[in-house]
Amino acid sequence: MANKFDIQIRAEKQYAILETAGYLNDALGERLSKEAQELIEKGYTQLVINLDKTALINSIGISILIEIIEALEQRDGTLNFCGLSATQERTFRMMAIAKYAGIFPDEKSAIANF
Amino acid sequence: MANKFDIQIRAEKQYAILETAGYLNDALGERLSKEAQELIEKGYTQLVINLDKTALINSIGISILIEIIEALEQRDGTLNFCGLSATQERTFRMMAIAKYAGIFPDEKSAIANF
Amino acid sequence: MNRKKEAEKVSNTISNDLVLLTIPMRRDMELAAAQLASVIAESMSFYEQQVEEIQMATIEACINAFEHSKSPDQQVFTKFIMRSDELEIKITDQGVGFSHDNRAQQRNNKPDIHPEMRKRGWGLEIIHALMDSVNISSNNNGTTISMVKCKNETDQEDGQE
Amino acid sequence: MNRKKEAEKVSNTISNDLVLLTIPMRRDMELAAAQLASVIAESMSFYEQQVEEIQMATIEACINAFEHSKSPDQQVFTKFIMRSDELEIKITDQGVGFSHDNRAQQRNNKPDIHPEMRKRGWGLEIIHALMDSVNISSNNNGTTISMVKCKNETDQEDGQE
Ligand SMILES: Nc1ncnc2c1ncn2[C@@H]1O[C@H](COP(=O)(O)OP(=O)(O)O)[C@@H](O)[C@H]1O
Ligand SMILES: Nc1ncnc2c1ncn2[C@@H]1O[C@H](COP(=O)(O)OP(=O)(O)O)[C@@H](O)[C@H]1O
Repeated sequence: MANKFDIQIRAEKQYAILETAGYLNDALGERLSKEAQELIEKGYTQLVINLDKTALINSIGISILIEIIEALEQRDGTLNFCGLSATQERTFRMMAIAKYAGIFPDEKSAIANF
Repeated sequence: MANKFDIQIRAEKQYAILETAGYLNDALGERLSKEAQELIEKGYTQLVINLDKTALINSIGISILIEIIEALEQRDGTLNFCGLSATQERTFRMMAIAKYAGIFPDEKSAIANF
Repeated sequence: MNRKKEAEKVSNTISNDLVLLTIPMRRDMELAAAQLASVIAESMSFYEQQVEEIQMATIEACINAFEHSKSPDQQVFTKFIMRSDELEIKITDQGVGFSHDNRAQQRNNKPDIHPEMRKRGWGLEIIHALMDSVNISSNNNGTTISMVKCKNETDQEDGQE
Repeated sequence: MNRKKEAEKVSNTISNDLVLLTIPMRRDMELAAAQLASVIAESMSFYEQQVEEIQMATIEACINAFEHSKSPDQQVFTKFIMRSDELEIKITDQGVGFSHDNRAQQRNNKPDIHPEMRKRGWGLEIIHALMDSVNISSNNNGTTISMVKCKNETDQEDGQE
């Protein structure tokens, strides 16, 4: 359902995966940002955001993703996205996000390419 | 997506499974009925209709399911449903469909209970 | 401040709690109403099963208008009224209307083998079963079915997932 | 035949090709417009990717109205016009309007580290990128953004799945 949302976190030794579900708007974006910030403070510098279960996203949600990219950059970290729909990927490329973050088809390739 | 629809058929030796996807209205109902009729003419008397990928259904679609139940009865056959949502099951029970057809949680139990 | 524009649109007595939808009587348009109902019900935090019940009732009310109303303008007007504890959905057509007595006979359907498992004539019963309160007002200017779903309907609680 | 009722509702000049939606400027209501757009586009047999593009453009147009219009009635009016080869979506608010010159400055966002990856000010660009033609008419009575998606847009064909 489009407006039920959720975040799953899987923290491994070297990296952590944040998997969203539902509409990525300001509310889900802020929650995601808080989780990412906590992981960064714990020392994680390699994060994956998996948007596979997020069918819809708005530009306010994306602006918060950019904040996460910027926060990681300050620690010389990297953010890799995976599970984007064709339209999401197109939008991310238009917004130059593809220059400062990785875009991969699935978690496996996102993890392999830090 | 709610109004993309489809029917998958898996015919085994003793029984056949018809799996719908999408909104079960008159149009998908008629297609399903035609497929069921062809299987019955080939001699199948044990059919499973799996509605797992059908989130929405209307009463005209259900009326066509009843026609399939009646057609099978004339050959001493049986129709078992599976993959119903709670609301679909409640509606089927209200309409006395549960008296003349089986209702099971999944394909495995639907097949085991002919 | 902008009277001309307002006249072209819906009057501005509409509140923060109201969603209005007008659909043509056209294939699949009942899904438009049902999906809209679903988003609204989810935004009100109804349970998943309640959302499905609301969707199914909405579909039945719309296809009744499509099938039976003979409305000259071929449109269905839906009003969603969001209250703190309930959602009211009013579905209106400007068709011929009906009363308990002049309901249509079964049309040319195949005869029912088991009378208790009749094929048609379930729509209104389904709506009554799935919604908490249902009110139909119908005359020869058309039909409005008003259906209310409560958030804390007690006999539903054990059925939730 | 039933003038009083008609006056209360939308005028009956509406055709078989039109869906009208009125939503309040309230959390998640842009999803109502987007999901409705999705059902309509699917019923017109748009490709899955086109449906997603239409949904995203609809969301951006709605949240612009929510965020920027300062509309006193706090409502967004959407008209979906179904044509054989295209879908037009007109999204209207009765707010303050804007022109290229008086667009709002970035609000109190964190500063952009990479100017090309700015955080805000993308909504209209996204809409232009995802739809085939976009027309904005805005004055101090409000804003209407009209967006058209064609079914056979040629530069899309290789992108289809
Ligand atoms: N909107 C409507 N306009 C006119 N008649 C209606 C309307 N809704 C229901 N009816 C009448 O009530 C009858 C019962 O409707 P329903 O219970 O939904 O079953 P069905 O649609 O299968 O006949 C219809 O056959 C019709 O005569
Ligand atoms: N419906 C509207 N009413 C008033 N102003 C608008 C409207 N839509 C857009 N604008 C103006 O255009 C600007 C650019 O919008 P947009 O490209 O969507 O980016 P953003 O919403 O991030 O600012 C807004 O900041 C606002 O000043």
